[in-house]
Amino acid sequence: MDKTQDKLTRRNFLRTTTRGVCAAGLGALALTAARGKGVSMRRMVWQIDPTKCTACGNCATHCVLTESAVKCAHDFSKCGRCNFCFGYYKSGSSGAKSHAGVEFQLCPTHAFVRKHVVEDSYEYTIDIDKCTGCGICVKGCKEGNGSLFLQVDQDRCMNCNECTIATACPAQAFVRRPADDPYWLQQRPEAKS
Amino acid sequence: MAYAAPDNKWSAAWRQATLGTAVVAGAFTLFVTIVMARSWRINAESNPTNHPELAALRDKLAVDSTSGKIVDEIREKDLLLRREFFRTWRILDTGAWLLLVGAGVFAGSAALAISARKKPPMPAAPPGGDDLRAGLLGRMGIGAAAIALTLAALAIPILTREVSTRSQAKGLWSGFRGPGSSGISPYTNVPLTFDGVEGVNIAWKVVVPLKGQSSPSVWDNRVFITGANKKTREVYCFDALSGRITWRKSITAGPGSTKVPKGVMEDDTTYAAPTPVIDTENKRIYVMFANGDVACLDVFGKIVWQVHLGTPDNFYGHAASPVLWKNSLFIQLDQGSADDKLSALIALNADTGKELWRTPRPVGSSWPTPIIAPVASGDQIITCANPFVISYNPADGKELWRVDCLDGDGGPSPIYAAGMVFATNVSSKIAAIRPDGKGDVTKTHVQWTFDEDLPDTCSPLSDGKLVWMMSEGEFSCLDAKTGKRLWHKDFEASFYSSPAMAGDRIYLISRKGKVYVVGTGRELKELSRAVLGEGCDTSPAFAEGRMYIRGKTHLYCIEEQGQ
Amino acid sequence: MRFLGACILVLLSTTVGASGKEAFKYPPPDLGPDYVAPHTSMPEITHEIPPIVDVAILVIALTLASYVALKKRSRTGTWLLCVASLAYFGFYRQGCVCPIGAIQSVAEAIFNPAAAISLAVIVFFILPLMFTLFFGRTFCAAVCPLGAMQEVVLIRPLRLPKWLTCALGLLPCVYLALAVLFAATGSAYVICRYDPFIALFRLNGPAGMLILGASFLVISMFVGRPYCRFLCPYGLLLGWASKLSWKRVTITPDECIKCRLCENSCPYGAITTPNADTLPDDRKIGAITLVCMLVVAPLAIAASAWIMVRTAPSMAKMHPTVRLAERIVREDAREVSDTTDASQAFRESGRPTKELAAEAAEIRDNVTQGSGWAGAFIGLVIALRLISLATRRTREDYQADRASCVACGRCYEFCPVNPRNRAPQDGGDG
Amino acid sequence: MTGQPKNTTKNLLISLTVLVAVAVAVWAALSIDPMGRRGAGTGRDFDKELQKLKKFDLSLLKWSESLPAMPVSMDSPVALTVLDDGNICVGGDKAVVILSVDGKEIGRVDLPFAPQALAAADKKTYAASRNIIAVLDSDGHEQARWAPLDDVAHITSLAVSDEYVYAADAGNRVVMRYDRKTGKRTYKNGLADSGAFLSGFNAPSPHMDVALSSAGDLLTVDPGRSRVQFRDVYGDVLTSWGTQGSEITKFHGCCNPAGIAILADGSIVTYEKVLQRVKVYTPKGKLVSVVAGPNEFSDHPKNTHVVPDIAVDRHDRILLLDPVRKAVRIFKRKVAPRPTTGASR
Repeated sequence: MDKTQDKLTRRNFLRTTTRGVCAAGLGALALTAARGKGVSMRRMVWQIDPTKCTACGNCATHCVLTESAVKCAHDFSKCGRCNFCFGYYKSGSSGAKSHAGVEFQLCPTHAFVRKHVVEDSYEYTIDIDKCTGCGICVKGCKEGNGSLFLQVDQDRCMNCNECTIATACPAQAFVRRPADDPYWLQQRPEAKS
Repeated sequence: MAYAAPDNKWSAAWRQATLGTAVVAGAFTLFVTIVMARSWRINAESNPTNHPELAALRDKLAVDSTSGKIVDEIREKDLLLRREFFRTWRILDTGAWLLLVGAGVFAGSAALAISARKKPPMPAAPPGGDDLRAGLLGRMGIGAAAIALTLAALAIPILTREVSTRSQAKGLWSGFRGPGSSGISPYTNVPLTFDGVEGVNIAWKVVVPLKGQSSPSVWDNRVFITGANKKTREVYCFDALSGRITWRKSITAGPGSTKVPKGVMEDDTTYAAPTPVIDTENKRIYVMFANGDVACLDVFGKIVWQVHLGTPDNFYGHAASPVLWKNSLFIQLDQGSADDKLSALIALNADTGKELWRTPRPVGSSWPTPIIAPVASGDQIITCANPFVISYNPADGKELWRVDCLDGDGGPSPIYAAGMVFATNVSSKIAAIRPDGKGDVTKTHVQWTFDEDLPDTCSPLSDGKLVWMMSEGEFSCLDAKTGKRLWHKDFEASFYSSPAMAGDRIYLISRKGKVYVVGTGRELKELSRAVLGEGCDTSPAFAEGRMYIRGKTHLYCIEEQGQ
Repeated sequence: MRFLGACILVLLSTTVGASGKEAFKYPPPDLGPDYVAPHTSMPEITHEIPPIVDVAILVIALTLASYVALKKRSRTGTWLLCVASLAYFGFYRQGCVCPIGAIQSVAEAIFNPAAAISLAVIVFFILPLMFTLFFGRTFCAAVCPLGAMQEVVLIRPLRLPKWLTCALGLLPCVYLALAVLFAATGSAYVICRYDPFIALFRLNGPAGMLILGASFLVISMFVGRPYCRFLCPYGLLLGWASKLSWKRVTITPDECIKCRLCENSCPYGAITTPNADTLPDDRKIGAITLVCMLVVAPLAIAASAWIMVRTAPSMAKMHPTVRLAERIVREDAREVSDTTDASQAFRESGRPTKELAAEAAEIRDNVTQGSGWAGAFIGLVIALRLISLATRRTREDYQADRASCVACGRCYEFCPVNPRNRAPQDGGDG
Repeated sequence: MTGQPKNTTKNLLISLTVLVAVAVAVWAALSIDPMGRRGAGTGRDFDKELQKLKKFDLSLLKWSESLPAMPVSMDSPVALTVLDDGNICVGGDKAVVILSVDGKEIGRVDLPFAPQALAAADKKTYAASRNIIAVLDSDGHEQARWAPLDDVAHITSLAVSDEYVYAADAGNRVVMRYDRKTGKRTYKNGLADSGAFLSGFNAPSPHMDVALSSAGDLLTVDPGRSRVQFRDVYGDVLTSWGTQGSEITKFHGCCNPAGIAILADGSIVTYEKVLQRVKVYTPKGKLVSVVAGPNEFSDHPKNTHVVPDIAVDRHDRILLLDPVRKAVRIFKRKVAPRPTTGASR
């Protein structure tokens, strides 16, 4: 055993005192950090503010995951169920082509699915497994009702301390939200009916 | 010791086993890594979001929307791509876990194998070196690191400096002679030939209601131009797509505006010779007229401010265009004769029209437009008049240097290329001036001069290597370094329009509306001839794929017309 | 619970709606009585571990590490704990949030009270430091997943020359200064951005990060803990805390017999050798050097601060707002022709340019000020290192250097005094 | 020692490996593009495509905007109508503003609601907002308010005949008919059943328009199907036309035309959102001319959602309330058809 360690030398006394001061300092540091508004016992998670999002496409390419944690979501309460959906068809496709194939469709991976409901109304849903989060459909839907938006799929998100998409987001739309309320809907979820 | 001797049988077998496992695991890891790297590449290449082949096919379909063959091709390609894309996604997903397991086993067994082999350390020589030496070495290391860090810190500003793409920038044609008043178009995709009479490659032509010698300024889908007669002065905004007038606004800046300036040659200089300047940042345009009216309008034609600078006493009519720099609008208001002491360079606050400063000039009436030269030591305003080329500091209007090299009435504006100012005038010479002097630098900073076939109205043109100038039909090309004439050609026509360059072509428009296109090489090469169909005294403006030319009565939009 | 969630959502959406312009919910078309609209996908976080569990595991790991390293003095124990930490904090929790990255979160929270920070992050930052104040760098030994990763792959350590370790040893302080500067000004979290192993922990990531991780692994095979020693900013803090620690790693549990067996055992160069007989009697040279260094110290601090302030305008570009503001200025000055996604988004937002410019100017001021402090800090560290190299202390036996020892326990195995090593020789592997 | 040189080569080799690894690490760290400078650029194609669609045959452009636009001092003007005396009434911002023919503001009345639709006849102005319909006098003061509709209702357009006021309720996707005198809702076939006057519209987004032709026919727009419908007094469809498509003769995308107005000769002015176009059709649905193309509207994103209101004034000029420029723009028929000779002095 290092004998000097136990002896109350001048050096050891100094060390003990400094240690105490440092411990106190660390505590003070922690308190200073914790004084802010943003502090919470809840975990914070990343989410996209859809009002700021410009659907630039960086979400698909800049996530640390090969398959991005950002996926497209559909607020069905806002969808007009259009026949000619700007998020579904390329805007150049003339007229409604209910039979049209991929050549007229926007979604590059077929994740945006269309189903006929009644006469001129269609239901559009997103196949999450196929969605790459490229946001092309979101960009298209901005021309219409804007019911499509990009969101961070919390089950996929690694919740990095610094989100690489956030740093690459041109609109600075990535923000932190409390983990128990991680989703951002512009509109109320469909409560009635 | 804790370590087993290598000759121990059991230990040898253990070592063998761990080593074998390590080798197998390593090979497996390597295999998985290769498979994953390959999948990674395929995944990136088969990303259907921005696949070039698919995009090309879609473009084809846009042209020929009825072709079933293209549709089939697209569908097939799309299916293949998506299949590959998602297949490789899955491979990467599972591969990562396999890799982890493989690498883990490898690391573990390798560590065991190594520890089984490890011999107890045997310190050889007694500890060498002393603390002093170690301290010295350490200090040297720290010193070297500090120097390296300092160098790195000093290099950071240089490394992170944003390189200006100004020279090749697709700068807007926002004023007289476009970006940097150089006459050089950043857009090279303009038609080589056109015919304003037959309508070949003419997107549209429209009548400009009032006459003027101002050239067009272009901002996205808007083309601005001015026109005036004795009584009225108007600004026009044309829709670049349709050619129709989006708005027109007449300007009467003050009580003095109604006074008709004397001596203006209505068919030559006209009452509207200065070209409008566009301020894209604040979405405004600035215009000036021969009667001394200056106005600032927003893009919708609303007047933001207007001032009357007094009726210029100019015997052909005021012609210098206003020039915008940061928050200042410069007007080279030279008038009368040098003895009248009326001439001045005026800076107006671009937001309000209030005068910021005014520097008197020791010259008489002049017509060249000043330019802003981005000299390394800071921006300068270069002005030309008989007899001086004078440079001012644009911030406060203080004179920086002057060169006494001009003579007689002259229209050509100076140009700035490859760090040199080129100024010329019909009855003197063309001078290449280094803009880094102070005071009168006639003797010290004039690199070379040349005095044959000098332009009367047309401004020179330079790409930094060569300088071109258009005299009365005589077009000559000089070496920018030496001033030696390389070639010249007589087009046997009269020219007012300044030569303009787009890519490797120079457009020359004669007063009769004949257009000559020549190459930019050291040898003369005539590329084509085109016809505007009416007289033209103005300089062309360029935009993406387009050229705007103001003729005597019409404004032309020239664009390649698809069949 | 779900009802509560819905209530919160409703409340939130109404406040969001109220901030905008009279949000009107346009009713969807009537699609018949049988039609049921699908729900907006909102995947729940599965396998979520409450922060309190993370903190508890951290405490347990730290306690265990300290116990194993200081009390049990077991290399094997430390190694096993190391692997366990690597598995949990590294591969299972995917290395986030780690105390190293927490430096930035804490720095940002201190300088910007509005920044979002969870209490767990603060605890993650504080706890290892506290433990180090009492037990030395046992966190590095067996808890930190980055350290563990390097520890596990170390095969054949190279001995680095003294001058090189001293030179590279400056990097952590520069890294720390920059990381705090960028985090405090809200510019970036550089530590996370260039974390070498995070992509490996996630088994996924951009090619650049994976290659970075792989090359660090290769380096770690031959250089002991390159990240911990020559980059880790938290390691620097821990080193300082370790200097004050109550307990410390001692190579031998008893009196050192100076057998020199442990001399080459430390791959991190943390063993100091006895120097009593190598010290020259003449103390004059040492004294002169010390005086020189004391003179150099304030100069180093001033110079370093000045250099950093000089670089501040470039540093400020790390902040997206500054970058955007500069881009807008350049676009407006027509210095560049095209637009970026960011400038387009800004222009679409309709925010006045002046507002952006003002915000950028404020950030730039902050960065300039911060750069000065960061520079002074770097200068101070350099000066202290120089001074400490010029002072000498007589060492009687083999000791672990307080600051650089990471308590890996390799030296225990070589010490014949260690009771574990007194086992019979044919006892099997170590 | 014999092992010494071997060890040195080994060390050298290892050092080299380490150096290479360090170089690779530095390169990898620099290659990370955290700021998204390279960008994904996936949306650019989309924008380019929209730009392509903006082109059309310019010979169709037979209207000119030669008069300056009349500015409206409102934050968000949305509704426009022409009063009997030729003055122009603009609604929005919880107020109505009355402009004289030459664009001077001659009256402004604050209202308790923000008018979304306006219609005027016989010195009375009808203003609607969401589920409210109010009767204003010619100065804009509220005289009466009719029984409000349900919460879902969203009135987007009003039209006035001698007897009735028609209101397009995009929320319920119906057209209501009110008796002008009593303000009571009246139903098809005179039956006061629970239904609306007209139903069966497809309106994916809140844009529906009604108008009355000089012949007394009721015009409705079914935006989801891109149809313009002529109806008789009973609400039965006489004719209907309109197809979806990006060509200039068709209505682009969904929910277009977003607005209609009727010229004196009976031809119909249509306004399309997104790919913004104002066009004139014959009552049979043949494209006659283009009033304004997409290029003449700002690219401001607001434009795709806030739809301008259009109206025709007594001089048969087309008035267009531009919510981005906050002004009433005036389009006049060109005298000669070709733009090359049109603006001649």
